[in-house]
Amino acid sequence: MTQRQAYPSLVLRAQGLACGRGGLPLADDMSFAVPGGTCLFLRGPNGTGKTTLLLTLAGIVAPLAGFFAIEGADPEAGPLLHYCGHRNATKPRLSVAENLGFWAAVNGAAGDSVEAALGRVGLGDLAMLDAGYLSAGQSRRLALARLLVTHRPVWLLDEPTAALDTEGHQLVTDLIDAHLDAGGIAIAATHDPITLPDPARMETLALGKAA
Amino acid sequence: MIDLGPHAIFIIAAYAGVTLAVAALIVWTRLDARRVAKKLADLEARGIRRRSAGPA
Amino acid sequence: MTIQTTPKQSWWSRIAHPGQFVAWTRPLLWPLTILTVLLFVLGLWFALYNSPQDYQMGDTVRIMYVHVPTAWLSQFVYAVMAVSALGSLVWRHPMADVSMKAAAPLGAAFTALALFTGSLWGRPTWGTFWEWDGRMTSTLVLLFIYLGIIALWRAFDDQLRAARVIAVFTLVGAVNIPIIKFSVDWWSTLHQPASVFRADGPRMPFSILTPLFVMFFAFTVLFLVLHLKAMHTEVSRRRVMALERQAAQGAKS
Amino acid sequence: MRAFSAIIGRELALALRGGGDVLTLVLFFIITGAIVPFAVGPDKALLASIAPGIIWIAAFLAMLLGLDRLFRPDHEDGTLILLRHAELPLPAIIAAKVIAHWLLTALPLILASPILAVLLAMDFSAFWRMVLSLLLGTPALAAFGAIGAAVTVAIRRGGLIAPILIAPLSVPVLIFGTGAISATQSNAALLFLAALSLMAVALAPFAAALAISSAED
Repeated sequence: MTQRQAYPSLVLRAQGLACGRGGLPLADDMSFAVPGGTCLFLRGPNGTGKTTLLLTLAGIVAPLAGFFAIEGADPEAGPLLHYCGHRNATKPRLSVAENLGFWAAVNGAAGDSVEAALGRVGLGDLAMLDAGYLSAGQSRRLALARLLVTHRPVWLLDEPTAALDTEGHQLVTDLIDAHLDAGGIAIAATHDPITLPDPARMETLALGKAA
Repeated sequence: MIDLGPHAIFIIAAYAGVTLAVAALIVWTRLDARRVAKKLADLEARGIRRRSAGPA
Repeated sequence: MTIQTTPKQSWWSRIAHPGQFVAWTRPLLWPLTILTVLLFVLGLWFALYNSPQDYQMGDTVRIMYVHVPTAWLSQFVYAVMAVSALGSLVWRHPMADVSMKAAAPLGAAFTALALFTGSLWGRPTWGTFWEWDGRMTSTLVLLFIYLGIIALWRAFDDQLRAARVIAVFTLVGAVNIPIIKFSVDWWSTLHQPASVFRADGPRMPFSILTPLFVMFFAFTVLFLVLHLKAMHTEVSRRRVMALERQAAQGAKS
Repeated sequence: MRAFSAIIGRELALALRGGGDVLTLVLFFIITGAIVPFAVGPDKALLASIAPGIIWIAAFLAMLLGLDRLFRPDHEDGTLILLRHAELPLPAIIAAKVIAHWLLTALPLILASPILAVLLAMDFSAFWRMVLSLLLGTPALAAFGAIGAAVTVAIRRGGLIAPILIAPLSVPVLIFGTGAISATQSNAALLFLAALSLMAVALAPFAAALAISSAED
């Protein structure tokens, strides 16, 4: 694999966080702290606010109560997080490499090169192809490659394994693991039983039971 | 050059415009053909062939 | 579906196979190109050096040698498209789609040229670049129809599905064009009873007809060459698209 | 700066490579203008006198028609959310998109306007004033349009609402735009138009960014 930069030691801490949409709380009174090198898995049935929690942490939806912060971050350092949602944000009429190159330019190309990132997610051969030809799983891999072209310490992953085959599951696991190696933080909402090689790095937050 | 009379400018403009447009059409057709042929050659060089590829 | 497995075929179904069509028509391309060049050289020589002034229009009659052929092509190309559309809808002939798509930009270009040369002819003869007379107006509407069809081709992602939809539209247009022509004629005579331009102009002398005919054939053959070449490109483009789709599937690990 | 030009470049590539958006808008512009003589008759003096108005209305309608492509595709495929975590602040991103939008929807109309000028029998000096007024006025239309598109982006089937919202806002652009061609105080109108465009272009990215970030909530 490629060499990785180490992130400053960060902690993502939430206290008494309640989130929901349209004023309707979906999950409330959540308190957790995710230190660098740890992955927090959000589990729970549909409709319990996993996506909303991720959107809240991404700063897109305002929290209903409580607060969260990324501690230890340099306030001058620009955006700290990657959000990877359900939608892949790929443009069918641009080639795979152009799609990724755009995000490298917009997010800052402080990471793997486009070719290297595509190679890591297994799309190396398709770089010149229009993204419209990609299958759902391939588009997903392209979306994941976006996390690699710009290194950011916090990953918020919403169903990262959606539409991926078993090999793709392994890819997601590897990517998260490598990210944690570099001292990154990952928060992933998933229904698939992903396990990291080192269980000590995994924490689980079950949503929908406490409420 | 022959004498085109008082309206020479219009005649020249008409012929020049038609020449330009026809030249543009020809160039565009050739460029398009070349681009597509190159793409096809690239793809076939990478070993992808259509099952029903005719003896073209 | 390969051509070898089907034993006997008429020429009709043989040219229906895109690869066969390209193989059959490619040898035609160069002779036709040479013919075009010869016709243009001859036609331009007649048009610019070896034809007299018209007693009414003077030298501007020379614009007619490029105007009339392009005006003819503007309608001829639409006829080609309409026939192709019919072939695409009725016989589902694969080359008909290709022919339809390749013809549209050429038709638009020739129609635009007809309008362009027409207005350059109009300025010295009528004193204005544009007159809302029946002929010019309906040519303008024809140009809009061409451009709309091109826009429609570009709007579709799936070119195979696009072909059938566009074939329907092309035929609707073909039915509609005479109606447009009639209504525009009615509209223009309503507003200006004395037309500035008579369709049945003065009888043309032989010396004007010769260059006109040569240029007429030169432009028509030019269209045929370009159309054929564009069709070949379109066949290749479809193969590229099929291969790309296959590449995406094949690379799926 | 690289990110800024990357956004503009991508917008241009997307529009030019497929969909035929630009061609469609130019066609709409020309057809809207060319259809007027069928309704009012081909009297040249009449056409020449109303030509500035026709051309401005055609440009106005064409630009309203193109609004939907500004943010909606990016909203639907999730790009808009991701752009909020880009290195550039959201208003800068929107400014880049507005510039690209102007290049794609206004510039082609201005380039095509000579055709309408010939069809509508405009004289030469009026034509130049019209090109000038379009150049000065369309940035304001693009900027107002960005606000309308941003406000309606989260509404499903909001495509028709944006033009209704934007039309009243753009009335001054229309007034000064046509005034700059025909009125006696045309220079003053041109200055007003330029001021309006500057103001709109400066403010619209912030307003649109605010609208987009609240729309997701």
